[in-house]
Amino acid sequence: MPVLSEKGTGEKVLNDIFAGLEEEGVPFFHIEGAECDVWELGRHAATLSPLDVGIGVGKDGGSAICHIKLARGSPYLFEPASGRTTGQNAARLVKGMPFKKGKGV
Amino acid sequence: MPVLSEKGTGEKVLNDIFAGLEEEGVPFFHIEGAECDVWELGRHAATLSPLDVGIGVGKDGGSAICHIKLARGSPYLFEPASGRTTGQNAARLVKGMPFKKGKGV
Amino acid sequence: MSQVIAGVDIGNSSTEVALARVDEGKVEFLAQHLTKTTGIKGTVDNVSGIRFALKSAAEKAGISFSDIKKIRVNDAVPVIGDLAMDVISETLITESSMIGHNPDTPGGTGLGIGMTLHLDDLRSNAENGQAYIVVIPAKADYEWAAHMINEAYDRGVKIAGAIAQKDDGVLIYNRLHCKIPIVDEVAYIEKVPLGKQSAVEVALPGHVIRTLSNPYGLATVFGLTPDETRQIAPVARALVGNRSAVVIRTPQGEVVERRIEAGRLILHGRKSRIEVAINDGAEEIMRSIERAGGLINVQGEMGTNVGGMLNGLRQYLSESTGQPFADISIGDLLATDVLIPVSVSGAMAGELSMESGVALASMVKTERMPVERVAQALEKELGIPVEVGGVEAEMAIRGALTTPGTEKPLVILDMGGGSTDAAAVSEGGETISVHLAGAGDMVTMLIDAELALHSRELAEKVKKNPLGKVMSLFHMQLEDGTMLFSESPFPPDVYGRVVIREEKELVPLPVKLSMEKVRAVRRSAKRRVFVTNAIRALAYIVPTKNIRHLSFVVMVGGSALDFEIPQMVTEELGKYGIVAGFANVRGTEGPRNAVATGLVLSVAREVVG
Amino acid sequence: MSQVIAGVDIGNSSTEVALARVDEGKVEFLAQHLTKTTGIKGTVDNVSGIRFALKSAAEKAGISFSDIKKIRVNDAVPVIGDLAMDVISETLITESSMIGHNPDTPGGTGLGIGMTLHLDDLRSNAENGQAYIVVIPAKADYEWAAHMINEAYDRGVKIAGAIAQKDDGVLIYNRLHCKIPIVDEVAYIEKVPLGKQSAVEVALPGHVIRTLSNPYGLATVFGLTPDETRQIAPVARALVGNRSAVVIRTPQGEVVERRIEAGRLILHGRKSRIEVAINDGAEEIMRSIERAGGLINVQGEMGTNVGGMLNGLRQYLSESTGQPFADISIGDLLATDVLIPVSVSGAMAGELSMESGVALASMVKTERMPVERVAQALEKELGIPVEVGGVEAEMAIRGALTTPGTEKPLVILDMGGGSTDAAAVSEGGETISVHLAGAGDMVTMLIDAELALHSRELAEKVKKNPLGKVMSLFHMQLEDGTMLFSESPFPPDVYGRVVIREEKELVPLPVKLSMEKVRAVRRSAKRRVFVTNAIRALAYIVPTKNIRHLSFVVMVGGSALDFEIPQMVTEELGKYGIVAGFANVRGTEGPRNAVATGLVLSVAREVVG
Ligand SMILES: Nc1ncnc2c1ncn2[C@@H]1O[C@H](COP(=O)(O)OP(=O)(O)O)[C@@H](O)[C@H]1O
Ligand SMILES: Nc1ncnc2c1ncn2[C@@H]1O[C@H](COP(=O)(O)OP(=O)(O)O)[C@@H](O)[C@H]1O
Ligand SMILES: [Mg+2]
Ligand SMILES: [Mg+2]
Repeated sequence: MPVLSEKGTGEKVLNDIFAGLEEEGVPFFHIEGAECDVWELGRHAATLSPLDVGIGVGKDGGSAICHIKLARGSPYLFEPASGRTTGQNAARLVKGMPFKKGKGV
Repeated sequence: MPVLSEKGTGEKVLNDIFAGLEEEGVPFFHIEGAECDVWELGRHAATLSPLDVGIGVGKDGGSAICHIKLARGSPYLFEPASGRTTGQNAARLVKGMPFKKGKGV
Repeated sequence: MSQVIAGVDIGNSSTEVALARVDEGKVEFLAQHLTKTTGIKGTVDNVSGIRFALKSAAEKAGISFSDIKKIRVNDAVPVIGDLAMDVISETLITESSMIGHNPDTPGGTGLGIGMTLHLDDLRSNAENGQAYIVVIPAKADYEWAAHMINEAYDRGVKIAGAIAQKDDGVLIYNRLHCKIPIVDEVAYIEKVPLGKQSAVEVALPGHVIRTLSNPYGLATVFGLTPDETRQIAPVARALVGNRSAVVIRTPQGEVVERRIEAGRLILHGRKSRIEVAINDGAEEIMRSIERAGGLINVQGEMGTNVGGMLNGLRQYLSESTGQPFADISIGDLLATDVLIPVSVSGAMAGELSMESGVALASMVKTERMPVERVAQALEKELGIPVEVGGVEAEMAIRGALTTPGTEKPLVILDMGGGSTDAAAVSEGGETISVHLAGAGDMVTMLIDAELALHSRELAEKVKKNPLGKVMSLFHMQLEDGTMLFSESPFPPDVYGRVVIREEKELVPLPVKLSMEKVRAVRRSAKRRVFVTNAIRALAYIVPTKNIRHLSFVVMVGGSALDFEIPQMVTEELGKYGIVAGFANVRGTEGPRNAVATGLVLSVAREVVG
Repeated sequence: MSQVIAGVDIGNSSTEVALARVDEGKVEFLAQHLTKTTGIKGTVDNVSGIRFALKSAAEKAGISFSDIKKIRVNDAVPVIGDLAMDVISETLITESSMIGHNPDTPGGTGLGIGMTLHLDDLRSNAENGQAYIVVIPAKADYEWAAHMINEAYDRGVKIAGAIAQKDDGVLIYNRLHCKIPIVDEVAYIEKVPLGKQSAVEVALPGHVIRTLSNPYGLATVFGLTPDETRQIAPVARALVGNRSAVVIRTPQGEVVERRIEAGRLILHGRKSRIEVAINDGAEEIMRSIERAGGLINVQGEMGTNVGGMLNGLRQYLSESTGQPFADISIGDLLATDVLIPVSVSGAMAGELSMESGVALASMVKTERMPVERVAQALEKELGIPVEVGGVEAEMAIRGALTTPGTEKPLVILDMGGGSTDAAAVSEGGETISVHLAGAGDMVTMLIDAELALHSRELAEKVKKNPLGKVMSLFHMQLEDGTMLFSESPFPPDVYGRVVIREEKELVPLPVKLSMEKVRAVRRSAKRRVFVTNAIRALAYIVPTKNIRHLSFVVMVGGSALDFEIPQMVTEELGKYGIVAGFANVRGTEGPRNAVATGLVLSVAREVVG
């Protein structure tokens, strides 16, 4: 699963997202994108994803989980903070499992 | 679901495939392609498909059902004859239902 | 001379009316309406509901309210039902012998046995030759935890398994040099005693553990004596069906299975007086009721749960009907065994264990209920003559007989909320009737308890609707295994979840419940109440017990609207060659409006006769 | 002086050996092996299997075959089990009253009632004012069928529904001007009588039909008299749970529910002689066996199925053991109710209806079986001294007692293929044992019959492995609801199907079976055989029936390896406070090798003693 982050996003939140994905057993890769809003990044990540789901991460640590089959402009989940939950929920969107309670759900 | 047919494919087999898709309730569209082997057509159809599944049909009436997530070069089902079964099985590949017995299964 | 009359049926839950034009004995039904009963059945509070139902029916019929020339109200039988539940067994596992646990994403697979050792002590306190289960608190990062374990392992320390507080079992596992089972999400990790023998078992996906759920597996793991094995057996039982588990054993560890004294019932029957303990279970209670030979009254042992429950009910009915306490008796009980999820003391992450209990539905009645008062109030309010009509059971039969394909002799089962009322009419026209405790509300209670929903409202929804499981953004699996596709994506709150498929809405259920489990509980609750009561009703009504002589059983009432209850009764009674199905009152109304229809028909006959 | 000895346990299904070095009463186990028994237990054919098992064990132990100095063979109890099944009820629906049917993709939804009319007759014979159900044969193309129906509809003909032979219900529906329910894939459409009243019902996806599965719904639809309703009731019952159905009714239409005479059993018990009909069902048969007070022998009524079955079994055992026919008796029976899918006569597309039947397992025994002959043959072939050892039950107990956490008093349940053997040892060392009919093979038979697999081999696989349902190319749902992801796509033959998850392979099951159904049948079959026999065994062994006095129950044998049977018994017996689990022979062997281990230990004791 692609994780597309805005230039200048902190290591911590990214590592947390990766950890969430790993715990759920979903492979991922990271691309640093332009300065751009998280929704756009998420959408773009989804288009790159063999699993149809991608994550966009902003400088402020907020993140958007997007699915390629959803209409443009609407990320499926928007998680303002915890990277771990973001990673886990993106993985769960692929696995068809209920989401972990994060601030965005 | 895209149905990609070789130039010169008969109406009958195409209509049968469309009927099979319709009976199962899966929307479809038709594109006439170049002269080309069905596997190639099927693969290409799959890449065009919002449902990840496409059908390639040859002049001889044979058809290949392809899924975009499968490695290149391997159609999932190869049905030498009955168009109706081809259509139904392509639809069932989308719906997650067991296939109807056709000659290719 | 043609005139419009109304039949009014006041039920515990619903008030139903039927409007008809009667002309020299010919009856033409004009409209019907159903509304929620206002207040307690048989009290003056009912009037406002009746008034509303009549108005609505008149509107549907396109007549004016004042065209109604006569109202007949059923002579409501004064019974109310109530429910109670008691846990009768309880597994107590003291803090020193702890069990758990079934997280979504444990790490590794296999069985690990060793001494519990805190992550921080790996460096200082680990001895070579001793195998360890590492205890990893939330504050330890997974990288750090893996690093520490690897360092110890590389030094020669035997690492057999790990228990982690956070959800990072897979993360740690992926970083280890040794491949061990890891159970994570252990909430109360600070309660884990250190330096004790413990075992961690994780099975492959879709499999269940086999060692820690077997008493002799535990005995092998911990080298237990027969006496210790006997003590630890409930722990094994509590772990049956899990994919992963931890057991920590201390010498003082103690497991107690306690039976809670839930009290005794004193059954006053027509044949004899019998005492039975709630703890003996539902089967024994029901057998005792049978042996008592028709209940006259029931008392609950003073100072116990069941005593409190039965007296509270008497008090309530006495107050609401204005009848003396002494005139109020309990005419029937339905007891059912329930399996209730209860939190285990000694659990490490809020585990539940299934404890057995008994649910009771009871039927409280008083000899006379002042329906006349309701009738007078109604007449005064509406200015239309109101009379109290025939016996409720007879009216229900009369209404049910308008169902195509039925004739006398016939039995009706009125499956309501609080009680299942049965009535039979012979070929000659004699009727007999019985009120049985237990109906739709008991089904709801059982579902609520057995799924630990803690919401009657949610349980009611589970009862009334089929389930689905949202499998992806765009498709859902239905109970029968078929897939349903959606044009628009399902919202996040139902994603991956088992949902109740209400007509317009999907209601998510708690995450841990599987569709199979919810369905099984729902169907078994319905069977335990309604199939049981159908058989009980027939046994009462056909005392020879040869119910094969019966031909027609017709179901009416709110619970006959259920999407599976009537079919269950149809199937069960079919085994005895009985034709059973839900009514189709007047060929159009389904299982509703039987009593109201019967009231109208009784007026019509009197007009002719 | 140390010497190597071998214990050999010849079972009906498996031959097991244990090799040990015995030195002044000290026993060191070296290896064990299990192989399929060759020939019938207790015959000379067994020798080749024993030889193979001993060789394999010696190899594992790293010793030479000739190092084995003594072989002890169990004094096998001469019992074999066999199985039979009988249908006892049958629903016959004559051709003139036809029912069906549950295709994957019916068209439209709702209920349509009308007269059957062939598509070809729509132009010529349709009358205005009459509603029709159009009958569409395979030769009619869907475009043509839709065109003809639309033409008639536009002319004013009332079209209420349709029945189509091919799978094109949705195609036709999509082309119609009128929205009607269509049931398709009706294979035998040429059998559909024309000009008759009929009804077609299709429910929404994930719902079931409500009108045609209700007798009074059918009565309303067809305007039936009570007598006719009584007759048609089995049709309603056969349709319970369907998503779509057709019912066609002709005045001569007839439905008969017939009970087949399956014969009577004559039970010769220690207390009394009791006759019971197979038709009375399993519960009554088991109660009669209990009342007979310990079976001495059982006869089946001559000229009936059950008579034939029981005599055939006697004959077989007599021939294979060389014992006289008269010396052979039936020592136990286990009867279980089964629901068997049977094709309905009068069905339009090969529908099945669930008929009830009784399955019987029986325990045939002869007083002496010539194990000595086997021992002699073995000694001659191997040139190693062979002796016939102690009583099988005692050996099994001795072996089971090597399980950690066990002590006398103790009960073992040897759950094999043909029989469940139970033995108890008291604190003082007295043993008592019993052979009960019904074990692993009966479970396999029940699964085979109730799922209509028509393959014992497939049923055996269903029994031994958990299920999955392939949901997409890359993921599978497991029984517990979790998802399993696969790197490579699942092959087409398992796509969308319920599969048996064998270790290396996925075996697809027939399309119409749901995971839930297969799981429910599998678990209930195990429960009906093994939980029942566990309770029966304990009741026999503890005649006061107060089985709460027991402490330890240890399961051994092939069926104790099952992934859920031991847990079921653990849970059930846990209710009585009994510690039950599968054995861990010698702390390492699990539930296997108990008898062979016991044989070795008995030699060792004699050497010392
Ligand atoms: N559609 C439905 N499906 C299942 N149960 C229903 C349905 N509608 C009502 N009920 C149940 O019927 C019961 C009330 O039945 P009703 O005949 O109205 O009661 P009463 O006769 O006591 O007034 C309640 O338990 C309610 O849950
Ligand atoms: N892994 C297993 N899971 C479930 N059942 C098993 C397993 N292995 C063997 N069985 C069953 O055990 C039975 C044979 O048991 P066994 O003890 O070998 O028989 P016997 O004592 O008659 O020789 C058969 O019914 C077989 O299906
Ligand atoms: Mg985890
Ligand atoms: Mg179809």
